[in-house]
Formats: sequence, C-alpha cells, structure tokens
Amino acid sequence: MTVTIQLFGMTKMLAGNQGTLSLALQDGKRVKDLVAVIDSAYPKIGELLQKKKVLVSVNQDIAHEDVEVRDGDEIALLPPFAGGNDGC
Amino acid sequence: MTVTIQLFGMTKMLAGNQGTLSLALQDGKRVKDLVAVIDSAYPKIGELLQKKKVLVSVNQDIAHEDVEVRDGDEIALLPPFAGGNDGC
Amino acid sequence: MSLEQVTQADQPVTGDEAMLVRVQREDFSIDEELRRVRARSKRIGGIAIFLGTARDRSKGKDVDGITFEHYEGMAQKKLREIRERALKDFGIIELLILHRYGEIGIGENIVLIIAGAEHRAEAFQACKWAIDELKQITPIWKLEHTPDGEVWVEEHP
Amino acid sequence: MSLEQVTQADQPVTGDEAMLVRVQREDFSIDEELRRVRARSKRIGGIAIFLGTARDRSKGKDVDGITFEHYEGMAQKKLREIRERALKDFGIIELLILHRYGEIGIGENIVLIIAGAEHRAEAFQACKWAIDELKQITPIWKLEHTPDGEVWVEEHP
Repeated sequence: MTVTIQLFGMTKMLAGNQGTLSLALQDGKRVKDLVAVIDSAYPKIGELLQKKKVLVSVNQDIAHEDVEVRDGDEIALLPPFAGGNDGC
Repeated sequence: MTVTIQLFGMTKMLAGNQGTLSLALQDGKRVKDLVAVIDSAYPKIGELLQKKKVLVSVNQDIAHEDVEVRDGDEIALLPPFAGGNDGC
Repeated sequence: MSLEQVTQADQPVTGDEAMLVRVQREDFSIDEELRRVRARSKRIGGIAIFLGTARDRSKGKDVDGITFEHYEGMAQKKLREIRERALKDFGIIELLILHRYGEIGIGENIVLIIAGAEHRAEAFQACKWAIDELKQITPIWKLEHTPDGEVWVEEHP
Repeated sequence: MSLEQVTQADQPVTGDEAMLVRVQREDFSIDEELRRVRARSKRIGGIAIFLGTARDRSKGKDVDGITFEHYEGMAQKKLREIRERALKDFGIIELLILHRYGEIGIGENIVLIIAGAEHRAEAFQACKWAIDELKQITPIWKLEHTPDGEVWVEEHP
C-alpha cells in the first residue's frame, strides 16, 4: 500500500518544503517500520523520530511504535508543539 | 468640636437611613470615646462597633481605638465589606 | 507604543493611571479596558482577566438584582494600593481594576481585573491575588434584592 | 436563557459547541466570545480569562512576527478534549478555547481561554489548567520571524 504522511513545521522544512510524503509500505507493517522507511529516505527526519523529538500520529492520536499501519489511516509527523503565546 | 461621621450599608439603615451623623466630641478625645458617644445615641450600631463587625475609619484608613480624633478628620463607619461578585 | 499610536486609538489610552483604577456606575467593555492595558507595553504576552458578574442565586436564595454602595475616595484609594502592590510584588507590567456601583441586574458585569505580564504565571497570580484583596480591603457594600426583601450582605465579618 | 433571548443576541450564541472550540485565522473580540460563554447560564458569577498575545521578544531575541501552523482536525479534536475534561474535572459551567493560525503581528491576539463558573476559584483553576494543557497536547507550531531569519520554535521537546 501507499502511505501518505502529513508534515508540519520543521519536518516539512526538512523534507524540502513538501506538505506530504508518499511512501510504499507492505501490508501488516507497524509504525516502527514506517519510521525505518522514512529514516532511509529522509535521515534528518529519521533522527528526530528516533530521538522522539518528532512523534507519529495515526488517525489524530499519537501512536506507539507497535501500532499497525492500515490502508487509509491518517498519518502525520508531529514536531514539538508550540501553541500559546510563550514558552513558559 | 462637631464630628461628622459618614454611614454606609447597614449602619445607614440602623441610623434611620441618614447618610451622616453629627456628634459633639470634646477635643483630645480618641476613637474609643467616639464609639462610646455613638453607642449611647445608636445602641444597635454601638453593639456592632463593640463586636468589631463595624470598623471606624479616620481619613480613609481603618483606625485603632487609641487614635485621636482631630477637628476636620474624615470619619466613617464601615460595615463588613462585600465587593466583588460572590462570597467565596 | 508611540504617542501617535496612542492618540489614534478609539479610546484615550494615555498614561493616565486614573483610568486604570475606577469605581463607576456605567457598564464597561472588556475589549476597551484591554486596550488600555495593552497600550502600556509591547512586552505583554500573558494577560489574565477576572470578570465577576451578578448571579441569580446567592447562598441558596433567589436574587433579583443587586445594589452596590461604595465609600467614594477610600474605595479608589484602596484599589490604587492593590494595583501598586500587585505591580511591585508580582513582577507584572500592568494591572487594571474596575468595580461598578449602583443597581446591577442579574447577569451584568460587577468587577473586572486585568493583569498584563510578560508570561502567564505572574499574570494569573496577580489577578487572583487582586480580586481576593479587593474583597478584603475595599469599602464596597452589597444590597441583595430577593423575593423576601432587601438584605445587606455580610461577607467578611 | 430562553430561545427567544438567544436568537435576539448580536451573535449566534446557540448551543453549538463548535463555536466554543475554534482554530481560526481571524482575530477575535473578547466581548463577543464572552457573550457566547455567558449565554450558557445565569448561574455564572466568576469568569477567568487568559489572553495570550505576541510579544516583541522571545528568549532574549527580537521578534518581528509569528506564523502559527496547525494540524487541521487533530488540533480541534485536542481542544475539544481539553474543554470536555475541564467541564468534568473542575465543576465549571462553560469553557471556550480559541487559537489563531497564520501570520500574527507583534501585540496581536494568539490564544483565548474563557472559563465560566459559579465562583471564581474553579474558574481560575480551569483556565490555568486549560492553557497549560493546550501547550502540551495541541498540534500547533510556531515560526518566529526574527532579524536573523525564521525559526521553528521547539518548546516541548
């Protein structure tokens, strides 16, 4: 299956300002497998994923690495949140 | 000297809805003497003053009973405050 | 904010501290009062606001309306003291305090506190302290109109 | 509040919860948003508000402007969760959360939280918790425009 991944903030920048990535993933694979595929194509994003500075969401919830990725899932990469007016 | 005392809230009501009291007080007398004069003329207000439910202010500050009352001082009787929207 | 920007505003948001501490009969707009506070500094990032309104119930009884009475002069003096202590003790940039007097219907505005700070923690602390302190030291009295008659409220004996 | 009163208001202050949790590009009026919250109940007596605005400094650096990006759908979902938990956990009557996205100039509004309760203690607690939680769980990102270039802010690594 082809997985479409939404990008935001710094991950979008690290992917050359693309808003989405489309990657091939075998059926039955999990979030950790998707991370490995991203790591090989975009090593800078991969590094942030390994360090958990960037998280993976599946269907709008942050996903554990063992969650299975299914066809049609809404997947996104989430850099550190920065809503609100300041850092405090 | 004649002392004019501003009344508010329940003390105004207890004085028959007068906004001020005018009382004769000898020179050199203190807040506690003023309280005694009020007590004899308006015993219900006197009782609240004795219980410290109503306080005396002199020149817009709450006054200790030993403060001397001088001619021209701005004096008021202050029932329990109730500013704001609720009691909590 | 430059003088030009200040004078262009809809409302006079000058450095006049008298506008930042008021006891007034009229209702107020929160947007308008916020403009006064924000005009003081571009360093403001966190603004905590408390708005007290007239409830239809008090201590389990129905209330039809409220009348506030204040000691003109002393009330303003105490509110100015609260503002000055808040500015000094909480490291905030500005504090506005506004209390209404006279007849107030159910649901209407009674009291407004706006605390503007660089960050929200100080703004919240100062705002909360200011409304607590207002209730303790400000000579303002409340007459509740209930179906059973009028009662002067004794909240802080 | 009767239906008639609701429909007479200047703004549509219906029971539509969608208006109480929004991510929008446009600026907002605090008075107008307050109307939505107050229309929910006459039991509201204490309203705590947090307004976050764009400062001209961030971590010691000058900032000329900010761009917020959000994950459409998930951002709203997380804000709805915050509202529902605040209503359940703090005993408040209503909570409104509004966050802007897009380009925001210095001094402009960014985020608004309004917590309406019977009394002020719960309103302050819920308001403070909601803005803390918003920063932790809501997929919103901030690009700061500084004299040295643009930087994606990493506040919660």
